[in-house]
Amino acid sequence: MQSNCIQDTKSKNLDIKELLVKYKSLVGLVLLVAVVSILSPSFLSSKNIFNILRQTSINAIIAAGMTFVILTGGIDLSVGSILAISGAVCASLLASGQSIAIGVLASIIIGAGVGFLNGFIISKGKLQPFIATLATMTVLRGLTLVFTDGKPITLGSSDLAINFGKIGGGEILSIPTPAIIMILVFAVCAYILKNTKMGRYTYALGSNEEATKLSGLSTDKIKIWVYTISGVLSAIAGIIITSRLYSAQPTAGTGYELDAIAAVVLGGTSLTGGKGKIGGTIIGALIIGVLSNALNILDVSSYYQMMVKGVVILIAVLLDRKSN
Amino acid sequence: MQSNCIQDTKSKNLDIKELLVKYKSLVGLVLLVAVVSILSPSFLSSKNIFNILRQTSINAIIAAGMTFVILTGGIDLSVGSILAISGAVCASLLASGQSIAIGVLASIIIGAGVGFLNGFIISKGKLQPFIATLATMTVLRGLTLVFTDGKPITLGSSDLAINFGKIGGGEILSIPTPAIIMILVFAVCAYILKNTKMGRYTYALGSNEEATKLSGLSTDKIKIWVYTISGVLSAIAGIIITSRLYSAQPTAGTGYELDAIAAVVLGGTSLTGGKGKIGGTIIGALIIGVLSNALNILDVSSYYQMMVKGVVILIAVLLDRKSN
Amino acid sequence: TTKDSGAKKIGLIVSTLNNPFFVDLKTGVENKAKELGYEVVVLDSQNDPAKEVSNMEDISVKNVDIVLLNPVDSDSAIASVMIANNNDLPVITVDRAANGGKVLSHVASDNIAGGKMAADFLMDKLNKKGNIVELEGIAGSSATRDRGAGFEKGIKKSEFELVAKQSADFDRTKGLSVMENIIQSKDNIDAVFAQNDEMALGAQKALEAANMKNVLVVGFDATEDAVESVKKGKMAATVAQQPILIGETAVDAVHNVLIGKDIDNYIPVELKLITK
Amino acid sequence: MKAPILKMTNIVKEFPGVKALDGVNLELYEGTVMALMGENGAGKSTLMKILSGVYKKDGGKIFYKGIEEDIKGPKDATEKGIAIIHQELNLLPDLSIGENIFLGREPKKGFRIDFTKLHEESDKLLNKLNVNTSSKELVKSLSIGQQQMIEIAKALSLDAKIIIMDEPTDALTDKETESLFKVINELKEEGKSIVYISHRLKEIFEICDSITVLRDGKYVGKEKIENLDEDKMIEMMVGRKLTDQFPRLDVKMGENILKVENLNNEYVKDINFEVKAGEILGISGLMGAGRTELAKTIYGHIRKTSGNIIVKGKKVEAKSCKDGLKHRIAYVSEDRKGDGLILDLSVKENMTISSLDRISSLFKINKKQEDERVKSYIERIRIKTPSQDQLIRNLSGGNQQKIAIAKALMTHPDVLILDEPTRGVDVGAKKEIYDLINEFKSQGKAVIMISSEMPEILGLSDRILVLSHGMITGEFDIKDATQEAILKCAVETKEAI
Ligand SMILES: Nc1ncnc2c1ncn2[C@@H]1O[C@H](COP(=O)(O)OP(=O)(O)OP(=O)(O)O)[C@@H](O)[C@H]1O
Ligand SMILES: Nc1ncnc2c1ncn2[C@@H]1O[C@H](COP(=O)(O)OP(=O)(O)OP(=O)(O)O)[C@@H](O)[C@H]1O
Ligand SMILES: O[C@@H]1[C@H](O)[C@H](O)CO[C@H]1O
Ligand SMILES: [Mg+2]
Ligand SMILES: [Mg+2]
Repeated sequence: MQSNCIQDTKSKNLDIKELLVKYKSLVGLVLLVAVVSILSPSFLSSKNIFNILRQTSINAIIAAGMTFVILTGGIDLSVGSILAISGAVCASLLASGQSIAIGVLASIIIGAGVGFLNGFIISKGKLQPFIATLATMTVLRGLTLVFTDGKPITLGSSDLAINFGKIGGGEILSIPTPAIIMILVFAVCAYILKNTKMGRYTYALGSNEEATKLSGLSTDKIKIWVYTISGVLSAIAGIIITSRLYSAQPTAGTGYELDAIAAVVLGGTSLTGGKGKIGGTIIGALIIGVLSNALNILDVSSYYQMMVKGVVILIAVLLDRKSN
Repeated sequence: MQSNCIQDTKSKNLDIKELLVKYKSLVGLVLLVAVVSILSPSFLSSKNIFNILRQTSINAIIAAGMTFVILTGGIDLSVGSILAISGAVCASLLASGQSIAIGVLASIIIGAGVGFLNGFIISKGKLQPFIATLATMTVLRGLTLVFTDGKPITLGSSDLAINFGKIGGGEILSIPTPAIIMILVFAVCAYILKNTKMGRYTYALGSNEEATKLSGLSTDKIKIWVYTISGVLSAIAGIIITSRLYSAQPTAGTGYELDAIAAVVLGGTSLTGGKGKIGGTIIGALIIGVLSNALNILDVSSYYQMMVKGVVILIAVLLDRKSN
Repeated sequence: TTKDSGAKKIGLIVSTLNNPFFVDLKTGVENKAKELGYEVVVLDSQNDPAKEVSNMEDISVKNVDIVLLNPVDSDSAIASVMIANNNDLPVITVDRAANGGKVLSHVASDNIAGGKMAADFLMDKLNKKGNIVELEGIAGSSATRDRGAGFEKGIKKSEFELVAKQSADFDRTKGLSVMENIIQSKDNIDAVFAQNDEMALGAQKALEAANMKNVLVVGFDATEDAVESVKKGKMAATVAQQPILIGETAVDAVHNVLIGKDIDNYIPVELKLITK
Repeated sequence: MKAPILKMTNIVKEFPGVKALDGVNLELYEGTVMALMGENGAGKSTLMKILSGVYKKDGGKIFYKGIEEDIKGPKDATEKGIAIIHQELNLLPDLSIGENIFLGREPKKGFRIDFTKLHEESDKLLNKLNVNTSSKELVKSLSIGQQQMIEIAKALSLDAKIIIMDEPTDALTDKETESLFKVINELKEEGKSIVYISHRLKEIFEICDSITVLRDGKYVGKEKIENLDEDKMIEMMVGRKLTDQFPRLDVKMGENILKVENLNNEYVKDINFEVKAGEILGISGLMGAGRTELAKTIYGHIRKTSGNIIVKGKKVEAKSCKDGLKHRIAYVSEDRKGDGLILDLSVKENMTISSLDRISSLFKINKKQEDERVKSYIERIRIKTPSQDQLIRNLSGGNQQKIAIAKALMTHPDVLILDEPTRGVDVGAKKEIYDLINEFKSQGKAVIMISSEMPEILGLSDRILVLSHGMITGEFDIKDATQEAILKCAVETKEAI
């Protein structure tokens, strides 16, 4: 059986053992870090740690939204496409001389809008989330290619661009900005899931849709809400990526949905819904991020990287199973 | 509620109305064909129809195996990678002068082996199919790239290659061979699902795993069996693709899992398992195939193709819903 | 097939339209065709050879007069070309060749030569000594193979050491993170050869962030962004393919075929090195 | 007499192919408990689902406090003061007890949920119901009976005027039932009205003031409890007289069929017993005593850690249910909707799933033989179904239960373990199931029957074991067994054993 991940309201003074039981994936992460840092001394340099955080932030932020969706028993395949279109819109606004605030806001509104649409067709149309978001994924990718004419939208090197670039490339108190955004996102998500009605309803829906309905709750509303969150967070990831590259790529985010889902599952959340913790997701994302970084640092050739990555993911989830 | 798709054993004399209720997706397909053939006269030429069948066969054959997996409530993301590795092995055997029979056999054995492995780790390791097959997908892709050194394996233009090429490119009684293979595959699968123990158990497992276990069945065995079928059919698809291209591409089959899943769902099979029909899957695959072909024939530019495809898929599943 | 009385039609099957290079190539084809009064039908193979074959089949039921094929892969392109051959549809390959079948002509820049061009440039700049990183394109694509082969052949005559060689899939984002990671273990890099500009731009960003502005980055394609970057002195050079020109040249060849003139079986398009 | 607080007249409800309700009337008075009675499938739950907003009615009127009302949905019903405890559990296993009780009505403190208040209130309710668990526990860690108590607490928390209880004691044992009845009496005194549905006639006499009877979706009539006895009640429900409700059959017992020696695992300790050919061994005990676990251990679903299971002299090493069946042990689950049946499959497919091996080769199921077998069972044990291909989901509880037993019988077991074989089954069907068990017994086979219904245990068994905390605390020959004696062993504390 899965871990009883949401019953922690009682104990405030967590000891380490409890922490381990709750976040078994943490063991995997620690092991991974230990092994790699023995193999390569440069791995644990603060610079590299910041690299990892910066690289992980995109996937982690998307995965945070994905956690909400998966907790309800759904899935969102359109995250990568949302990232691309909101990045493109942001870049084109900035390129046309609009302010950063407007670019960012427009992005987020688009992300929220698409997410809302996902939730709407899934709930009102009673569609399977897999197929509904597969469709929006395709439509949005086409839309982005039309919008950008298949070419990157570049911000150039105006002052505006340089300022905007700080979102993805800058630092605050010498910590990479995207890492700070990531931490903020997770803190807010954790709070919502634990302490607000919508958070509890997210678990409720995934745990038993029928019972949730019979309790007088609108399951449609809960669905719309989680896909909207996922859309907004994908848009935020899109802004960060655009800022890092000083340009928006029409193909950005392709395949990111699988990485995000993998992070969620590695973090111990069940794809059948109702069970899991957002704290696990950030660990899952870090496992994937550390792995990619480590394989590069250790000079593993790219073909073997794939094999190692797959095997490590398998081992991680198996460990998670076994420790139950 | 879903259609009661598996209770049709009583009536042998299907009339059209019954057929429509059972395969609502058929309405979608017929509508699609009608619209396109009005817009473009060349669409209904026998040559083009054979083109569609040939093009659909790959996805349809993979989707047939995927249907078994999805009926048990599972999912197989590794189909595209299985296609690639079995194609590569087949091509390299042929290139080294082995007979067609050996090449084909080796392919199928590899497909079966990988499928077995998928089923084994999912059942014995109690893993979520999504993450387990995501891992094998990655590992196998890496393996294929290592095996081929990232280069396509070419058969050249020996007699052997030309004969082998007939599997994917030839005709029997002026019907494309892959179309014939596809029809055979579906006939066998339909027979298995309807008339054999394993078919019945496939539905049982997807409907209620615990009850299936308590009925004295080995759910592990059933899982291994469906993933093995999926592996074998992916390998067959790999042989056909390799034969059509006279070469095995290391990147072949990337993303095919999504098309196969879409075909299954368009065919009315529920992703939660237990409900659906293999006959729906071939219709689902044809919808996707006709759509791609039609969009090409109607000169729809490629970016817009994506948008139209996504929207049509949405409409198709929505129609399916509504008619319930 | 009944042919329209009106303009002649050219079919263009392009490996992908998700990459600005091919968007330019398509633009070249369309512009020149318009100028010469031809219609163009564009089909996108989305980097999947199987899709390419389907596209060739689909185009063969349409009334096009000639096909320009930009293959995903040179070997699997044989299958597409054979389908055209069976339908008596003339084919000219563009940018990437087909390794078999009957093709009227091949219009492209020489990727092996381009790879060598990059090598020569770096050998010149670095006095044949130093540590080199190579970022490869999509594993298995012919551009990856040819540029890699040309480059590595080129640096054989030097004391260059290839300290890292990793794939970033012709993708800018991947170019960035792969480079960031490489920097972690290798801090004495002298130059980076990226097999296209997208990866080069990503790598350049990583180097800039790590304050390694002296590292020479050479890309391939000469896309707008890259040329801009070279001008600003951020990237050292890019091997200019001229995708628009490739497209235009291909349509010129088509024109010659349609008016009954003979054409060469290889029509090279100039490559040049763009530096500051 | 005062006007009824609730009046439903001429209610009609149709499902595809089934007229579930056809002109049904109901009147409910303040401060009274009314029993809604009828066989399985009579339409009781459907009527109550209409009242609680789960289904829309197709015809008829509902008057609440004298005014015609339209109940728009579950939330609307709750707001109007109508609460329901559904026949099926509707809990969220991964949320805490408190969160379940207040789902949708969480007390808030600013943005956040006020968990302190939520748990305080919940604990109060639990106390009232004599449930000794913290409201912070997760629901999934509770036994079915405890979960049922949570459903009851949830309904109470609404402070409704009308409380509907659809077979609330179905999964409760006597002790919990007692607590529930105490609460019902309190509610009555507070002037609340209760609709009570149960197939346990004894309870009806104990707690209800009047009954309303449905048969096949039609309204049969209503009656004050004073004017009724059990036979009359049954006659109203079934439409005919039933004689001899618990027909024990005396069969000449043969040799030992099943022998259990020193069986141990996580759930049970040092279990020793035997069952002979032609014998029904009843197993009694309180909820959570480990009876189900014992059964599942013998069947092979749960691993034993030590001890022996011997069938007809041969040691059985069952690692799975499959092995259990191979050794001719069959088990009929207490939870037919959860794991006893496969609701998405047809009657036929459910019946034969455990015994397909007998009628099929690797490549083909012998459909003709399958049809015949299923047909003969449907006739023999009178299963009411339009066809073999009907989805089992659409059958009434009693018929579903018969199919679950038929499925086990089709494997030709030597030992048949029945876990709560008549839970939620109406009186008529109960009798038919008892006959079925007796017939099996008379073929010289062994039966183990786990039941929480005392009359059933006492009425059918030849011998009775009592379990408490996973251990056998009593064994009675039927001649010496009394309700009091059994209960005394059942409440035996851990320390005392
Ligand atoms: N959702 C549904 N779809 C189709 N038929 C239904 C549905 N719900 C109930 N029925 C049918 O309506 C009839 C009445 O069912 P209902 O559940 O109300 O009976 P009941 O009196 O509560 O029986 P039980 O004592 O077994 O609980 C039955 O024939 C049942 O099969
Ligand atoms: N899913 C579960 N998780 C944890 N403990 C459980 C679970 N199911 C049962 N138990 C525990 O196992 C023991 C036996 O449970 P069970 O309720 O099956 O006994 P029983 O005698 O068959 O009672 P019942 O009358 O409910 O059938 C109890 O202590 C119970 O709390
Ligand atoms: O020549 C092109 C471009 O360099 C592109 O960047 C990748 O594909 C190659 O074929
Ligand atoms: Mg009922
Ligand atoms: Mg029990």
